Amino acid sequence: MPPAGIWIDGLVQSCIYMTMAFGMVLVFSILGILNWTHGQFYMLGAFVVYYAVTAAGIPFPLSLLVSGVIVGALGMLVEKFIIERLTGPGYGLLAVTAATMALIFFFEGAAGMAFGLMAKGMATTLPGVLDMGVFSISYQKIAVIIFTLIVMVAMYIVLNRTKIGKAIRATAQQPDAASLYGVNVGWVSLIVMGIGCALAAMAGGIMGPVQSVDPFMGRIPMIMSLLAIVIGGLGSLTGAIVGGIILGLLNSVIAYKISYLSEVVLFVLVIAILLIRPQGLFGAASK
Amino acid sequence: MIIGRLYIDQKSVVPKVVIGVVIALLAIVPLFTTSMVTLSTLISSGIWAVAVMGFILILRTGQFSMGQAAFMAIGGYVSAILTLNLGLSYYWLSFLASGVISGLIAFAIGLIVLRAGGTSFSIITIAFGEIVRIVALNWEDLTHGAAGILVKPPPPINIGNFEINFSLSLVPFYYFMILLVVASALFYWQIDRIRIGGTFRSVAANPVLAEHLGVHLMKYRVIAFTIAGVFTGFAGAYYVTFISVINPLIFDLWKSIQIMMMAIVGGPSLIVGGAIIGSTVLYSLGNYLSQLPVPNVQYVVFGAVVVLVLLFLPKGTGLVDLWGKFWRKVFREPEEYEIPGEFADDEEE
Amino acid sequence: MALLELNDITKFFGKLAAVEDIDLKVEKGEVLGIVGPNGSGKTTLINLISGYYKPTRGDIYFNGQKISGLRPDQIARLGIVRTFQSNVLFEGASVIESMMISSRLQYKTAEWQAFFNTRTYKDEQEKVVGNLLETLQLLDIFNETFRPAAALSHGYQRMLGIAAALAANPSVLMLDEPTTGMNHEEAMFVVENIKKINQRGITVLLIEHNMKVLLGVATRVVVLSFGNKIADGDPYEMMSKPEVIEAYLGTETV
Amino acid sequence: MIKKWYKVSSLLVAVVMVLTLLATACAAQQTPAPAQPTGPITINIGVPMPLSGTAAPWGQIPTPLREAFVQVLNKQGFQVNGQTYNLKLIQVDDENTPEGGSAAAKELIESDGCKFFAGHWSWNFSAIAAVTNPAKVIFLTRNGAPDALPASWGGGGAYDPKTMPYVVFGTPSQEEFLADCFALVDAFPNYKKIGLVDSSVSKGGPGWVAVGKALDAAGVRYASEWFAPGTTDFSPMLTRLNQEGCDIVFVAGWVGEYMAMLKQRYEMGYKNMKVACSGPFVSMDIYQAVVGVDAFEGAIGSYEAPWAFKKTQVNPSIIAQCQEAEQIAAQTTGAPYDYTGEFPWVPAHVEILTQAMQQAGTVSDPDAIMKAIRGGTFDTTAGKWTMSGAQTYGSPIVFGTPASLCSIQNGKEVYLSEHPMEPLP
Repeated sequence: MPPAGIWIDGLVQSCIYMTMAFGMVLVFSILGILNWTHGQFYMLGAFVVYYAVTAAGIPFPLSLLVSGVIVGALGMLVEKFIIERLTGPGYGLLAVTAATMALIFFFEGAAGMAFGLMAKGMATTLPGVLDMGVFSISYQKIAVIIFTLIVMVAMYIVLNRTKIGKAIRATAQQPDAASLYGVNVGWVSLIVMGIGCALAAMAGGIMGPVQSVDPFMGRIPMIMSLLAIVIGGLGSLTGAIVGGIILGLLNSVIAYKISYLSEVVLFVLVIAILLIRPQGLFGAASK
Repeated sequence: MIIGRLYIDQKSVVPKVVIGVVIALLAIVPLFTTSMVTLSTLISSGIWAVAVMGFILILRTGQFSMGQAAFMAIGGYVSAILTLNLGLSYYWLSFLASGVISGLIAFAIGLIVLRAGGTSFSIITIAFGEIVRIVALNWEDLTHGAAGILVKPPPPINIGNFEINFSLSLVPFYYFMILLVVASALFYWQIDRIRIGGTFRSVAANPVLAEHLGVHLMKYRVIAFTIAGVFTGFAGAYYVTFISVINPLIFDLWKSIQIMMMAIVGGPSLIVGGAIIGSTVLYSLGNYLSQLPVPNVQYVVFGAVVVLVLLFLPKGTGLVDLWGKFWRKVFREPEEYEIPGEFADDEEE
Repeated sequence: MALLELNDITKFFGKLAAVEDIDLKVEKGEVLGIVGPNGSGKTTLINLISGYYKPTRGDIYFNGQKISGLRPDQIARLGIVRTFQSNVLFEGASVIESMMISSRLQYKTAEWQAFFNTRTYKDEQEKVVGNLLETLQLLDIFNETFRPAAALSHGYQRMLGIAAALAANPSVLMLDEPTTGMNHEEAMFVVENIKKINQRGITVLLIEHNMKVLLGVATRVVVLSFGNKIADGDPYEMMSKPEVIEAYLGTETV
Repeated sequence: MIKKWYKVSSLLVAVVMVLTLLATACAAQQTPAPAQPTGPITINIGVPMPLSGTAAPWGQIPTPLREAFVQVLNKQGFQVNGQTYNLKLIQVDDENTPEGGSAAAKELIESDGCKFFAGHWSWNFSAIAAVTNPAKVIFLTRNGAPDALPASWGGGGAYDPKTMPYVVFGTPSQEEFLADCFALVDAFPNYKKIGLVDSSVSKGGPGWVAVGKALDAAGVRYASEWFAPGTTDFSPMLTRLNQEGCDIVFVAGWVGEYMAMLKQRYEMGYKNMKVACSGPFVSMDIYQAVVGVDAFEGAIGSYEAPWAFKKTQVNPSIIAQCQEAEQIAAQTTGAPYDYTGEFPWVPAHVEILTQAMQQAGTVSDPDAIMKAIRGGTFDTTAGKWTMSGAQTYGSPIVFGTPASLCSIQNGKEVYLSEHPMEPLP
């Protein structure tokens, strides 16, 4: 049985992958595409928080919201001007996949040019460690866990209690029927993309103090949340949450047990799940 | 539907005269310049073009593989390891083996992973590429880990009094690249033209109908994946010979994505033309930009070019279609000008 | 022995039976009409025969060989080819290209012969293309040979669907409502073509919603209602059977 | 008829256009005009460095100091056969990949006319050496990159003294690693166990077997761990090392990896665990910002300011040059310049090159210069080096730096211990 520190470490990873995967699945269920740039929105969010805290002096919790708004708006722009046009008639899935992948290079390069390639840190935000005797946990990691709980509850309320949330769920289930009942699918797509990117940005922002902020920080969360979705099942919100938790804990525990080959185990696991159960653990079976 | 337009009359887009002129011009490039920079840009572009052709062939069956760089890695490792253990005189045998083994692995992998099509397939190929990379990194006995294996240039070939020496200049590398590209281009072009090419496209265009017309979807997907594996393996083996080393960091996920980007920019509707145009444009551009004193500008431009090509060229058909349109406008009379795709456009607009 | 035999075929979707305990024999050379109101399981039946669905229960035999459980492409290669209810085409392909793709079952030469463009392959290709053009002529869409399939009118697209199925060299052709969305004249044109096809010795399984179309062409008719076979026999006799009328009228009044 | 003519003429236009394009491409490749004959002649030195991508900090951060050091040297220039020469560093991005290195080397040799390469830091030694060696370009590489070491040492075997006469081989990282370990033991004689952490890049090779043997022979207590490149989460590894009873962790990793370890052991409550790094601190500010002031306190790293060496003697005039360069770098960056790791790097290479040219009496004959370098003794920013690797790797030219450690106390680097470079047995 791994010690408590490993489980805490896994839990923090789970929180981030869960938040990222949730946004990605939300986008997938409405737009029908995987947003491969999700990790770069995470990175941009972290940069916004960094500059909001260090340069503008905005308090950390508020700057998380600021980064959510700014990067969410950026995500909406991407949806409006790129994704929407590339999912129109005559375009295949390849076009939009390639475009979001190209945006990975674009955003990483642009962030490198604008903010520099050096790592930046926010270690002064929430410094300190809570020592519980058997284990210890930094306040930054506690913040990550609390943040994820708040986000998940907020998303639950938004999706179940608000008008726009109901429209989103209706569109996810039956896009054609939803448009018949007066739901503007274009608007819903835009809002969902905004929410997804804002979630990624805030996840990046909350991880900023835990890790360092650099233009390439989004790559691992991106791949991991992608795997989380695949495990959980494409298009299933529950699946994204469960997949994120499984992956985060598993990653940590496997790394504790067998060290540097842990990634291979994860990838083999994903391949096995896809082959045995192509729809994922929680995905709806087709045909 | 996976890509925009699948059917373009090849003859009307790139006439044989132009192909001949281009090949002739490329063949005499070393007479004008033996500049290492120019030649190596052309050599690298050509090798990537071979890999891109493989990607487009798999695309023809409606799947996008994001692990093509892994097959380059396999080809590269096979040739490097065999040459290391057998001796340099077996270079060409190792080179052949690289394609064969890469193809065999593609066949085995294809049998397993092509059952999951679409997005799952893309993700599995990503995972496969990462596994290849991590295994190469950790299997020290065979791959020397991250240190990589030094790949020596092929031994000199003597034809009469004339010696082709790969270690003295890039010109033999250049001509062998032309040979490799022409050979694989001919193969892919012929495959795409004949019956099996039509079958591949039918699998992408309408799998259900194709299956009901007697096409075993899995079989043709695996065939395409295997063919791509063979040639991508050759490309990988030649690439590592050219840059003289193979290590696990050369062929990572981002190289697979790069292959895909080259296909998009060049235009996936033409298997040979699209691949060559795409790889040449993107590789030369990237190479030029990375020498500028502005760090990272190459990534920005790279990403922007792909998005702009997708947005502003009709239906994501890439540069090759632009060239085709220009060619038809200039050289063909209106009444001859009848290609299937045009009508489809008229209907939609 | 019947050419195609369905024994107690049942297909459940969840708990809902789309077709239940259907026994059916198709004789060589006949035009068998399968008729029934919407949702009576006609298309499900075709999907079962063509291998698109696997039956929950029961077996299908073709020439004495069990074909239930085979993949659609294996069944197509045995000679059972179907069309689809909607205009399913190869996107972007022209008429002749669609036909060429569909004709791959006619070739006996191997792919490598095609690759090297050998004499035998060339000869065979010439023959096949001849066949295809003849088929196009037979179905009166020869004039559209080089047009993009997507640019054809609805009627021609349906004809192309049939022509493509014919190109796959079937001995049994299953047509899934070939006259939907057509006026009477167009429908009669289709009926004439079906007759022509049948005269070539191809057994036709014709699914129709419209009884009138069947009267002109079918040699035998099977009536389905809610997944059950309720009648089987001569088309003109069918018209007067009370259960058939009830099945039709019942749905129409609802 | 008209149509045919139209076709032919357009084709001709196309051909002419392509030819013009090719001709311009060729013309662009012509070497630039020669420098003015009067005054000092400038010698270009190619510096292929990672300037973009994840490894960029290694190329970018030392740049101001590099430029400043050459600026200091150029004030007087150096004399060979009565002619005064100046140096110019031409830094090109090699993207830390073999392809990038190969392309950068070709660019530097052809477009910039570089006859010398120095300061290389990347994982692409073999790709660059494959370009420079046939072109008779003298290539000074810093640490033995993993691919450069002989295969018998677990490397890629790229460096072969017989076929690569124009490569000057830097210290293999194993020896620096070992020297650092001994310096750590010197500094903390009462340690319990050292946890050696290295990237799986160099895992298990014969070179590391030799390191293990040397550590065993010296009686050092240690435990080993490996991690995959790109790892960001070291908590599992630190937990294992803690369970094994290590109170010092020595990391041979990159900036990000080292910072992650410092921070994570602090967060996991292993406050007594000292974390040391094989490299120098890239920048105090970054470490404090990323790791946090508390967690950074007590961190151990290489300390390579020539004036702080206690056991290694450095020529005072070179120390003066270094200090001047540091001031210039501080002026250009607008902040105190604290990256001392640069001093035994490009400045040392430049010293070796200029002195070798003076000893050989030529700036253009690579064979004569290499003859002077081989076995020669040079006064550098990290002491006097004799370029003889007689005992190592079959290479006649290996140079290396002393292991000098510092630890962070109150946010400042404080000298800790020093251990001279010794070749592996």
